[in-house]
Amino acid sequence: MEKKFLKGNEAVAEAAILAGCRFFAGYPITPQNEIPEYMARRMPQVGGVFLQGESETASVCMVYGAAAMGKLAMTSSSGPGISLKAEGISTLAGAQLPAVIVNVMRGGPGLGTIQAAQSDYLHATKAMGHGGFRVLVLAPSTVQEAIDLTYKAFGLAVKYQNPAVVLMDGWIGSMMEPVTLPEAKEPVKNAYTGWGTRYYNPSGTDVDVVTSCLLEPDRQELLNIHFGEMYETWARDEVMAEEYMLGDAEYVIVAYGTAARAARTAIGSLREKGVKAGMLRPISLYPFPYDALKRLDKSRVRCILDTEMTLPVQMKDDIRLGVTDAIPVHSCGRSGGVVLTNEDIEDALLRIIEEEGK
Amino acid sequence: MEKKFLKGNEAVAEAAILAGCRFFAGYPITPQNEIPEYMARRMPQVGGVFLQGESETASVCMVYGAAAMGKLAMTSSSGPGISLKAEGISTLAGAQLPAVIVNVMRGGPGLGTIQAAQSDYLHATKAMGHGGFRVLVLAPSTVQEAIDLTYKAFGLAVKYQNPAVVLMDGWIGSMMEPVTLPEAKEPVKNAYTGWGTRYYNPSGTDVDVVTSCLLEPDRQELLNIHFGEMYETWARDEVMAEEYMLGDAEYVIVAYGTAARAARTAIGSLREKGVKAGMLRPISLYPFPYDALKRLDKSRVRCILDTEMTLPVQMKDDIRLGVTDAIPVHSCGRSGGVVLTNEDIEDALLRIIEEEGK
Amino acid sequence: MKITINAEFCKSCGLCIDVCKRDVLEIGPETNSKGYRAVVAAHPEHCVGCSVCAVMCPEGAIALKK
Amino acid sequence: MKITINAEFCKSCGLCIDVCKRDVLEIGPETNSKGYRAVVAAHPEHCVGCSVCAVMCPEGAIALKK
Amino acid sequence: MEKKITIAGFGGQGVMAIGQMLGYASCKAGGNALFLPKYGPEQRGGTANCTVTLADVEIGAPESRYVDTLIALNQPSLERFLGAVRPGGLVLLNSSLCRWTGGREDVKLAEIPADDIAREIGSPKVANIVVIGAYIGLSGVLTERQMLDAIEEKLGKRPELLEMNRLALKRGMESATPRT
Amino acid sequence: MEKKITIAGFGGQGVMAIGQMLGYASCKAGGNALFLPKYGPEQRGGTANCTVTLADVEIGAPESRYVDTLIALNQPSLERFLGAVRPGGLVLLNSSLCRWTGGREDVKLAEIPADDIAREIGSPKVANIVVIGAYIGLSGVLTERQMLDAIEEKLGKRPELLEMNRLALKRGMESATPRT
Amino acid sequence: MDALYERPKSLTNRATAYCPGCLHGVATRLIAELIDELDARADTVAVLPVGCGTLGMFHFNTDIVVSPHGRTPAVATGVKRSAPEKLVFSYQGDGDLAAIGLAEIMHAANRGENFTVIFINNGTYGMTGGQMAPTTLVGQKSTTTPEGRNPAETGYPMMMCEILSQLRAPRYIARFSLDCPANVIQAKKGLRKSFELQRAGKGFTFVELLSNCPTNWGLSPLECLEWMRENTMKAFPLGVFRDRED
Amino acid sequence: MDALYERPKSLTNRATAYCPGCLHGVATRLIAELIDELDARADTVAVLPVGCGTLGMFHFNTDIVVSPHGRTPAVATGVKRSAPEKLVFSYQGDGDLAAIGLAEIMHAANRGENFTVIFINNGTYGMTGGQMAPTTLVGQKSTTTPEGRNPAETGYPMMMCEILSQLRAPRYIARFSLDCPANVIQAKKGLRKSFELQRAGKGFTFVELLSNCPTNWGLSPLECLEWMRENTMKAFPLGVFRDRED
Ligand SMILES: Cc1ncc(C[n+]2csc(CCOP(=O)(O)OP(=O)(O)O)c2C)c(N)n1
Ligand SMILES: Cc1ncc(C[n+]2csc(CCOP(=O)(O)OP(=O)(O)O)c2C)c(N)n1
Ligand code: SF4
Ligand code: SF4
Ligand code: SF4
Ligand code: SF4
Ligand code: SF4
Ligand code: SF4
Ligand SMILES: [Mg+2]
Ligand SMILES: [Mg+2]
Repeated sequence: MEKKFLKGNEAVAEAAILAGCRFFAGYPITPQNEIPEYMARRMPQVGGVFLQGESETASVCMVYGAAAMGKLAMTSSSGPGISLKAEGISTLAGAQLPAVIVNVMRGGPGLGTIQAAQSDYLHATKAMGHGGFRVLVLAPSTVQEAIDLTYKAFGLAVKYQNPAVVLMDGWIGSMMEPVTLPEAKEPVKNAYTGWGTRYYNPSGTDVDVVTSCLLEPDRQELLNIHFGEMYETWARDEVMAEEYMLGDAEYVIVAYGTAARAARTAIGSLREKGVKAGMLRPISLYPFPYDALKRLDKSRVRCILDTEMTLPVQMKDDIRLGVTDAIPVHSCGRSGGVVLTNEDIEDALLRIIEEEGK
Repeated sequence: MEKKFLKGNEAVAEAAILAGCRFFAGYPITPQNEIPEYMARRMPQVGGVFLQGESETASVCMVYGAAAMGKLAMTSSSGPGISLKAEGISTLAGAQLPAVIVNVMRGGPGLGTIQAAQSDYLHATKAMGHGGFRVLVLAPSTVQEAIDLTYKAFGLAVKYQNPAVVLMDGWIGSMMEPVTLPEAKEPVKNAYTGWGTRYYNPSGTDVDVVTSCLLEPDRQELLNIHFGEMYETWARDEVMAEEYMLGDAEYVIVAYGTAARAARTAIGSLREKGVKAGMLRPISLYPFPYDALKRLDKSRVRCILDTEMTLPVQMKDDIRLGVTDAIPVHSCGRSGGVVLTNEDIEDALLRIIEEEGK
Repeated sequence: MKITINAEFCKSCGLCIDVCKRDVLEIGPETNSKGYRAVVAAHPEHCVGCSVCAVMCPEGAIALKK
Repeated sequence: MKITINAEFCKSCGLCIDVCKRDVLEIGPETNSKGYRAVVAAHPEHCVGCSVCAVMCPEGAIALKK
Repeated sequence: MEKKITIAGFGGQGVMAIGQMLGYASCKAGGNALFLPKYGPEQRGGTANCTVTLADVEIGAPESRYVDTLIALNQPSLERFLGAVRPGGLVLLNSSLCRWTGGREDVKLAEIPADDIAREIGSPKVANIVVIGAYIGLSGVLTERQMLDAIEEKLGKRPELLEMNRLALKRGMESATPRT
Repeated sequence: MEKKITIAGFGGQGVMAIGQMLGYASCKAGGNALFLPKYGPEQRGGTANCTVTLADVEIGAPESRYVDTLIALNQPSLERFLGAVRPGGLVLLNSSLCRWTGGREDVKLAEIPADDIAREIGSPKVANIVVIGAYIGLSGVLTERQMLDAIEEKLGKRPELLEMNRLALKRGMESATPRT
Repeated sequence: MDALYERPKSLTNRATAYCPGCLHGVATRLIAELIDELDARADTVAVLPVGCGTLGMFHFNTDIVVSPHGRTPAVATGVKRSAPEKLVFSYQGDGDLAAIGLAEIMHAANRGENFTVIFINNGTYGMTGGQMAPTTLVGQKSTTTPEGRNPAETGYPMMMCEILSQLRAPRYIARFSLDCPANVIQAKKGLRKSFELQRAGKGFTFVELLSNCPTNWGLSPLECLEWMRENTMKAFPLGVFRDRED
Repeated sequence: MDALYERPKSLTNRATAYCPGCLHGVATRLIAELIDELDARADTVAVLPVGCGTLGMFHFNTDIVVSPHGRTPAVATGVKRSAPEKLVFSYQGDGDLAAIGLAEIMHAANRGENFTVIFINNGTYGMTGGQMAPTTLVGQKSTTTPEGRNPAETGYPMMMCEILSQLRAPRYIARFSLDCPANVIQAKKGLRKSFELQRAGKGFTFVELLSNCPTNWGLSPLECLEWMRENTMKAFPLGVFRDRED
């Protein structure tokens, strides 16, 4: 089959539709505008709903309403807009509704810059909003993977009745690559029974109460315990990572998304220079592949290079948790939309090796 | 001097005014309503501005405007409202403006419950919004400390030209205790020169540009590098923690805020039973007192009990980073506004000791 | 005409008493489980079934039959 | 009457040319550093100083002296 | 010394005022105190309760599984909180509105017909002062003088009011009948 | 094989179209490709640039410090990106709008008067196709046929258009004059 | 015997969670009566706000979706566009609708979303304890306007029916009062009209109900009704502001 | 020689960052001229939005505060209340003001904040590449209404002057067009009036300027002006909507 040459943002939108998504609400923001624009054209063709909300806040709440009605729904934005969705995402999680949120990251904080960056790692993996909930976070590094992970995100969201996030940077959103599209799923209307129903239905009739507001601490605690157990299930069942040339690696680059592509090129050139470099590429950022890090041979691996398109780097503590300081963790980053090149990474690693030598 | 018997929320508001705060904008939400209500009465008396914003989003932006004009400004809210301030807080940080944000925590996620909880640890310490910025986070455990830390937060915010957060739970907000108030500072108008000025003032005149929008990646990167350095300074100079009966402790409870009070009571009763328990109480949650954990005698301390008013617990990874898994870390929490009692903590520790024995 | 008041729902707000032009209703002597002294039909015989008491009751506590 | 156009500011949008009733202005031959062919006063002698060109110029590129 | 007291009743019975007043009196007398109101989403109706800790040491947990004293102003509160009284602790009942139905043999019980006494005195509003009187009389945690100082300062010094409160406090102190 | 080409010029010169078309042709020909447009906050004006990687292997970094080829459509672009061409790399100039002013001895230089040729052909719009022709002619990365397939599919098959593009591509392939 | 008045089946079988004498109860009951009358209990989705209206979770015996504060019309948009066959209403207080959620209500109205908004105007933030709402009257005291609302500082009460009437899409906009049986009966007619228009796919319908808050006004339920007549109803004229096909 | 027209000192010395022929440039220039004329350069704070108006950072030679998207009036409220002696204006696009920031503009207006709002209505989201704005005309194409705005789906253009005129506090509300010199001169008069009223402490003033977006309309600058006259100006009548002391 001939491959299509697609732009990341449009590919993500099409992948959502193929996964059965029939409701999209969003608000313009660079560098993800092609997602709502594609949806505006495409949703009417497949009998779905496209809405340009009056804001990000409204958009995520439209998605909340659609998800409550059993629709596979999605919203997308970038940094500032994702911040504005915080309460809504927390509400989706609290009400146990599936939905997919795409964050096409740019440079921050605040308005920052509109160029590609990986500035929202901590936000996505630790706390997209108040209340201590978590979301599944998937980080593609190619347009093909953006398609595959978006497609998968819907499955995970439904499986766990929880929002899932596709976290990619502006480059993946705007670049074009040859891709193959997955098969179209029948859009089904999923049936959810709100956790609230267990409590607010004293008449014992057939109604469904979708709410993140449980009012009673005891009820909320039960739900939160359930969440904790679910997160543990994720850590067991849903971790995804790629190991690249790790077999004999003495220097391990940890990088995700676009940064991992630059790392891959750097590794090629480092190996040519005789440096045994390899890479661990987290694909699921939450749950994080701690185990892959734990498995690293501490007697062989001399150091880890946390490589990110953001400064200060954000993934380092997670890496340190994985290796429990048995391997030194260095970092290499560019920030604010400045391009992180393979040469930056190569230079950083060579500098570390030189320091080591002293 | 006779002590005053004050409610935490009102005490925080008065402490802000004593620190020189002359601008408050907020929006009602339980359990922090006494803060805006107190400000509504008190600000006019001291020539300051009280505004009830049309929303949390607007309120934090009013604070942003006031801070840009050199006013010491504050806003307060609880979980859902703090989520809505995410973009504004990120903007304050990006524009390098000082401001104090009080989060009087309740049970989450979503609307959750309105009872006291510690559900926003990760949100406050890792990512209050997009873009990879950090805020100073101070966590009082008594009404007196709520006063002292609020007072201090203004100083830190000005010193670092960065937002500072007072993170307390609904109990501290609503409880009354005897307190002594600090001395009133003269409200000065601080002068800030926006980072933007360096770039957007090609005419070389006398204007000030306050913006989080640097547009150019190179400029943004310089700012982000500055931020990274500043966070390192915090880690060196601004860590606060209390060590309680740690001298001979074999069991170390790590707890902050109200949970630490319950822990203190539990320790008393555990010690009566011959269990050598002690506590490390982080007062600054960001920067986190990793060093105090590193200093723990690994040959003596048998385990750590992370104790929080939230589930799943949120501080555990920070504790693990401190002890690099050389000491096992257990957890004990209640959630959703359910009361965490000293007995809960005592039981949890005794159970762990029993398990150890087996 | 039969008027019944659900004593467990009644919050003793008095709105029904105020609108009843026939003085059928009054605050009763008993405290319900929530601590409210529920309204009772003290003079059911005066009731003309005009329904305005039920229209105003925030609790839907009043039922009327003819 | 002296009309000057800041060629570096001009973006060749043509709004000034459109409003000038005296045909004073036209797109000039030179490309400025941003790639725009700046407007020039081809017939300054026709200019009556009515200023409407300056009023419409989004760049504030036009200055007029009498 | 550290005493935890839970006070519970209907909203509007002055539950919070009792707790706050006890805490305030302790603070004013140079002691330590912590007053912790509980709040729910409904503005009115249902039960209200608070916990106050009176101490001469640093106060740890604002709330524990067990309290030293339960002051129950109505029946549902008694039923809800009885289990929280530590063995040997005190249950103080407002016998005007609620009655002892047993269930615990290991606690001290005292009854005070607070509403009746208040009505007798001529002001149903001072029922909570009667309860305070009963509590300090039984526990000895605060003196009548210390309590009165606090009440005066909070409720103002209008002579009629003051007299009424003084009387209520006194009657409360005298009238609590320990049982069992 | 992996080639990185940066294309830069004014907005409106078809910079993106060149990059996209090269990528698309490579993809259509069964190869790999990555097209990376750069975007700025200003909608129009200033310079536009993109990087396209053509390869027959998996593509790593979308953007590197050095590229194999710079296609400069105007003077500021040449000045801005000249330093990014790797030693031995190619600089392809649109000599209708920009001229070589030296500064690098270690690169291959080729000039193509793309706008002049396009005007000659009769359609100033096909200047970018002329540039594509020049690039594939010089680099040999794609054949004329492969390129034409892609252009046909993207630009539609209206005969006049097609003929114009075919001619532009051909003239581009023939007219690039390597220098130095 | 024939039932003259019966408790509606679309209410759950419990006392409300509202305070005594609160007209939220009357509004809730009216809605439930109508759902019964339209035989729509199984096909109704109540979109509840944050505010005392949240307590509707305990009351409506229908499907319920609880919105984040103020986003009620956005949630209802998602609900109705995903399930056009349902009878959808949003139920909002004045803090929810006219303060934090002002953009959402205006845009839902402007899009002409085909659901019904029921707006409980009690001039205060009831659930959070009586802060100033956008509809608080000039001079009215609240916990955040301790000296009474001063227009020089905080402006004037926002007239939502009047404002929404500036938009072209809405189909029906009206204001009623719940202060007395006659007005309650009128209100129910307006609600019925809204539901019927919605069922006919006619678009956005909006019913404002002047209400009270005995707890935070610090008045008895009866005093509240008096106060409404003398103050609220003078500031907020009753009437139908929009009733036409465009 | 006497200067008939000079570039204002309140503009920085560079070309704008706007696209060729964009009337943002005219609006920006007018404001700068007025600041010069009022001799207020050192006492002015420009509160800029997110949108092409953000580029004003490059243009205004005055103090500047850049707001998060849509919160411009909230930021201006904080600015003006903290520095009442400054001349404060907020500069907002239609996405910023009428979509995401609708609650903020309405509430600043309702509070009667003493600053001036300059509203650039170009019927599109310029900076993000031409999506539908609340003011996009019926039938007008945008990247998110590829078939043209369909009122059944997305409603009608929002008339901000008309809506704001429903509020009592605003002092001055007017709409002008920047399509031709005569209208530009009128617009400047309205702006001057607003600034003067602000200086006199009279409260909220609002000037809407009908503008264009050659880049995203896909028209030449001149075609844009024609289009404005035939479409925008018919949908949005020019005029003064409020000019009275209350
Ligand atoms: C984002 C957010 N902000 C604030 C709150 C707190 N809050 C709960 S109810 C409410 C307002 C209630 O007022 P209104 O909408 O008028 O409803 P009422 O209770 O008066 O019926 C507020 C501000 C919240 N839950 N979430
Ligand atoms: C919170 C947030 N949402 C979205 C954006 C993206 N954004 C930038 S400008 C803009 C709108 C521009 O439209 P308008 O306000 O009409 O201004 P114009 O550019 O047309 O002058 C948007 C949505 C953003 N920066 N922040
Ligand atoms: S139905 Fe009429 S007469 Fe009968 S009790 Fe009710 S109000 Fe009174
Ligand atoms: S109106 Fe209803 S709740 Fe109120 S007193 Fe009458 S029956 Fe009771
Ligand atoms: S001043 Fe008038 S006449 Fe002179 S160039 Fe300008 S528009 Fe033409
Ligand atoms: S109006 Fe100004 S920018 Fe446009 S062409 Fe004329 S001088 Fe140039
Ligand atoms: S707080 Fe006010 S609005 Fe809420 S239920 Fe009570 S009386 Fe009604
Ligand atoms: S994008 Fe449109 S509004 Fe923005 S500067 Fe360009 S023409 Fe003007
Ligand atoms: Mg209200
Ligand atoms: Mg616009």
